[in-house]
Amino acid sequence: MSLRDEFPILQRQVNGHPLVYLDNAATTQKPQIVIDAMNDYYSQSNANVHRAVHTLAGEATEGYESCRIKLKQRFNAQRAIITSGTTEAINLVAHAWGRANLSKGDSIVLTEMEHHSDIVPWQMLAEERGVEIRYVPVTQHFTLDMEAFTHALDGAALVCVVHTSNVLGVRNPLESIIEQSHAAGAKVLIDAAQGVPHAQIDFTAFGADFMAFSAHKMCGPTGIGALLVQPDVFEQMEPFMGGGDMIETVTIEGSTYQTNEHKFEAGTPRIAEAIGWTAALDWMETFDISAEHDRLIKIASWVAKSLRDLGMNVYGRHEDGDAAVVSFLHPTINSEDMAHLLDARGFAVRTGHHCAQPLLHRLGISGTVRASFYIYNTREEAEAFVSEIKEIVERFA
Amino acid sequence: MSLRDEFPILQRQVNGHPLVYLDNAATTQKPQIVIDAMNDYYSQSNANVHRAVHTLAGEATEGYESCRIKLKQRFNAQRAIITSGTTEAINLVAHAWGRANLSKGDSIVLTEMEHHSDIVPWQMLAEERGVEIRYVPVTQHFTLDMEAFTHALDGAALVCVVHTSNVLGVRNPLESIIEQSHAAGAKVLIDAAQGVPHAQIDFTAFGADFMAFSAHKMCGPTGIGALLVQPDVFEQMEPFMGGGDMIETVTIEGSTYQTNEHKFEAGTPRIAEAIGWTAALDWMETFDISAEHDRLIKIASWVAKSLRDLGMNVYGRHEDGDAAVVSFLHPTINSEDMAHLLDARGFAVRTGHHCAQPLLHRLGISGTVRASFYIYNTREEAEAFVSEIKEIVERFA
Amino acid sequence: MTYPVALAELIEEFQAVDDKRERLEMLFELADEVVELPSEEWNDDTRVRGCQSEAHVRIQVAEGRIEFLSAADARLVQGLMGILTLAIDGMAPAQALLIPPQFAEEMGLLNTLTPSRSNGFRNMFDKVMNEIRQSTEG
Amino acid sequence: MTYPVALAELIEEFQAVDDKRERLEMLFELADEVVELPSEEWNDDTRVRGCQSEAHVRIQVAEGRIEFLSAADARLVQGLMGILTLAIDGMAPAQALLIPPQFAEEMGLLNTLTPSRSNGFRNMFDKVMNEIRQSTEG
Ligand SMILES: Cc1ncc(COP(=O)(O)O)c(C=O)c1O
Ligand SMILES: Cc1ncc(COP(=O)(O)O)c(C=O)c1O
Repeated sequence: MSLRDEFPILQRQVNGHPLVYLDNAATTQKPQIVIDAMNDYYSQSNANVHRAVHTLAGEATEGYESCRIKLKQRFNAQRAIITSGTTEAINLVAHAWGRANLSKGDSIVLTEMEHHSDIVPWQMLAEERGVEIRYVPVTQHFTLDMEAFTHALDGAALVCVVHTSNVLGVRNPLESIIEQSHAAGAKVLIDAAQGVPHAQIDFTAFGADFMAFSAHKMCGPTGIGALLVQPDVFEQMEPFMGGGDMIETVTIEGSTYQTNEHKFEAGTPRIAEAIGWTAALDWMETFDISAEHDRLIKIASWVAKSLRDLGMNVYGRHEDGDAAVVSFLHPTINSEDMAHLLDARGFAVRTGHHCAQPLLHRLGISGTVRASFYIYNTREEAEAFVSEIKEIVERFA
Repeated sequence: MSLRDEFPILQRQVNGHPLVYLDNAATTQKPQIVIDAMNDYYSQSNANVHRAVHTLAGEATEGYESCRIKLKQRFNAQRAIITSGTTEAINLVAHAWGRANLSKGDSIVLTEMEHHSDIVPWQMLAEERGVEIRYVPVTQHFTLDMEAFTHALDGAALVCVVHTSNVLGVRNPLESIIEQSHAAGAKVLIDAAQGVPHAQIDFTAFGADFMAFSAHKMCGPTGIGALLVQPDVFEQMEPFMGGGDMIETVTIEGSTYQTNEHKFEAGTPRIAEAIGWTAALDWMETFDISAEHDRLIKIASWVAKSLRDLGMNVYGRHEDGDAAVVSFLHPTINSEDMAHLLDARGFAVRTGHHCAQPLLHRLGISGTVRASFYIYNTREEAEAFVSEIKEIVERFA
Repeated sequence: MTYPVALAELIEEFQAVDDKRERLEMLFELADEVVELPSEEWNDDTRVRGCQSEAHVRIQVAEGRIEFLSAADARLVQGLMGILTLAIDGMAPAQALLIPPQFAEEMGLLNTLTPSRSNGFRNMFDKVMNEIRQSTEG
Repeated sequence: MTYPVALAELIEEFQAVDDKRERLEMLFELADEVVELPSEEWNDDTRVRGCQSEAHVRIQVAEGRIEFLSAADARLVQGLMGILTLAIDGMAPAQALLIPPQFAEEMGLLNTLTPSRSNGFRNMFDKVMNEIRQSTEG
């Protein structure tokens, strides 16, 4: 059985054509084994977790907690908080760590390359607490201005940076960013939503203080993600949301909290989702992610070159280490029209601002067409995609 | 096909005995049609929602938004914010409405009957903003002290009250609470986690300002719930979490927000979960919930009486309108031992504080054994349960 | 409720076509029917909210007849505007107000289009009808 | 690593039983092996964390032999304490430290019990072993 056969949706036709799914930076597809894991949970073991004695509750708790164990193993992390996704994970840092540790006079370094999910929580914190935000600009080579970064670091308390841009596919020089930030006394949060699907990261060796990502971008279900935290920083975090099992005791005078990850997981957790994600993480170990990554970036780089040859503006550099994301615009064909014409032939791409308006503003555009590739995409699909674009350009430009 | 046959898990054996699932106040089981809906989504239509042009994204968006439409229809509500559950919904009110509208000198009325999820968020707000919290006591008849409530209401800005206690099954006199609160100028939040599974509530006629509940307690999936809000109060809410599609524009100077529910749904939403919940809500219309409710409370009341006859202390009154929840303690058999002995024969019950420590404190106990019934439970199961307890008491007391 | 003749014909034409690409091409051609709103008038008053890209509309009523001016970035949106132009331009306001909003669904366009696009179309339709209503009241 | 004889026998006995109810009854009986920790000593120092109900343990070493005192609300927990009593009470500290923690799993008790209960047991085991270690160092 080929890898593609494991994904039921890839057998689907769209508008009378085989689906060519190139919207992977938005969300990835799920292999049957992940769908089955959630199915089995709901059909066999569904129960609420923690503090219960009966057999189903035991199975459900074990299933839920095995996701945490798996995350800690795969990423070599000591603390893994389960959230509803990257966005909640970053908001959690802003509330649980930010509000407890930052105040007027402190500053946070962001970059113009950030996704809204790594901008808006900080703008809210800044407004509430009078914290200053500094934005590192993006150069015309689609990379961070590292001189400006060094400059911005002066006296900063926290650096928040995207591992890999969801618009450009560019992977940032994280090793150097983390090293410089720590040397300057700043904590580092990595938005790894686009990084983790393409690389197996050793969180402890990597050295960042926080790392956020989502299951749905790595073959897992919707509604779940994680925040990895280094143990010393974990101790500096105050509770965020209250309720359910995050407490040790509750009295009408006040409450005391758990000391492990449960402290940040208020309410009935995402049980089925955790079980699905565990299956996805297990499944991802059945192939060589770094070889796949190499294959995909080669495809992306070929697509980028082909589109340039067809007269497109392409945003990104598509070097080794970057993600297989190709953002482009035709000089005259409107991007929404382009996406509809592609959809008519079964190609799924995304248009719009990709939740990265400051980056697009810097690039002087308001949106792109974005094709993003993942492990089940083939060279043949990429070729079909380029020919379809060629035909569209010939006919509609 | 009987209703029970629609639930695959009910065919299961536990420790060599047919499963008798009596932990429904913690979470309910899922009919096949709900499991299938999520399956179909992942196998046929999985994509990220909003702002996209391609066919799958269209189907996913329609699926996600149809959950909101369904919620608005079923509960006759104008605003339905999709959250990860009751707990997040209440925290959302504490942050988005509480922090924007309450400050030192204001007070919030809670009751001793609240679940931790409706206590801890308010304690956190109180500590941060110097807001006062007043607790309405529970009487020895397991009801709210309504005289104390009237007294506590004086000058209060917000009243938060549980629709139906998850420990006692007691339904509170909400009509009178809402009326009195509004007359006193206070907003009202109803924690309907245990109410909504047992009754079809008309939110607009009901008149509360906020109502929170979880899908997983009404045959829907984990990881999703909702907050219903009246339109005037909705306009008083500031954003809670930032990122993703909750914005209208983001610039490095600041952001503007959406004006509809998306404003409070940061990040990739719970797409599969919303589709599963929609299926559950549709499915719940295939039977008469109020007739089921009547049947169940009769069963619960019979169980309560039988357990009292066996020498148990039973906490609750089991009147019409109450939920079919029976909390009890044996004078000498430890509740954890009891639950293990029951589990050995296939009966799933819950022990512990049920996330309602202040209520248990008032009752002078630290936990109960709780059996809670739902639509698929039968009179025969209840009888088997009582005989099993009888045997346990005879053997181990 | 019946459709104006031009619209009824269009609905039939679209219904006859299965292929999305063909339907898009038909829609693109209808962009030519648009009476262009000058770019000086692309402002917040004329903007249609909920569209992915820029879309602007304005109604004026002269001698009891509707003039419908519109403009958009995407040819697809221009095509939708073209349909609306064929449907209401030159019509009496009272008559235009009778047009049911479901016609885009009947044309199979709300299947072709995605919900966000359909919402955009619905917003455009509502905005146009509102302005017509105001013009008859004012 | 081998188990002390008393423990090895218990493991075998439990392994022979399939029915959860029977295993629970065997476990309940082992509660009788507990050397009771007086209730005055139920305090934060002796508390085992992560148990659903109260559980307390204390180790003292006299003349090179471990004395294991314990107490709990639930008979089930008392049973687990009874097993540990049989395993280590009267043993030399150095020898006790060799007991691998997996024995509860091998007895099929971690299947009978739920994760929260198993964690409670693991916490109890770790606390006891820690105190033994300290007593040999002190
Ligand atoms: C009365 C009540 N409120 C709130 C909750 C919390 O719901 P969730 O854990 O789904 O957020 C529960 C569920 O345990 C409940 O019974
Ligand atoms: C770089 C980046 N950060 C954050 C996010 C937000 O992830 P989620 O929507 O799963 O919370 C995304 C996904 O769109 C992303 O690409």
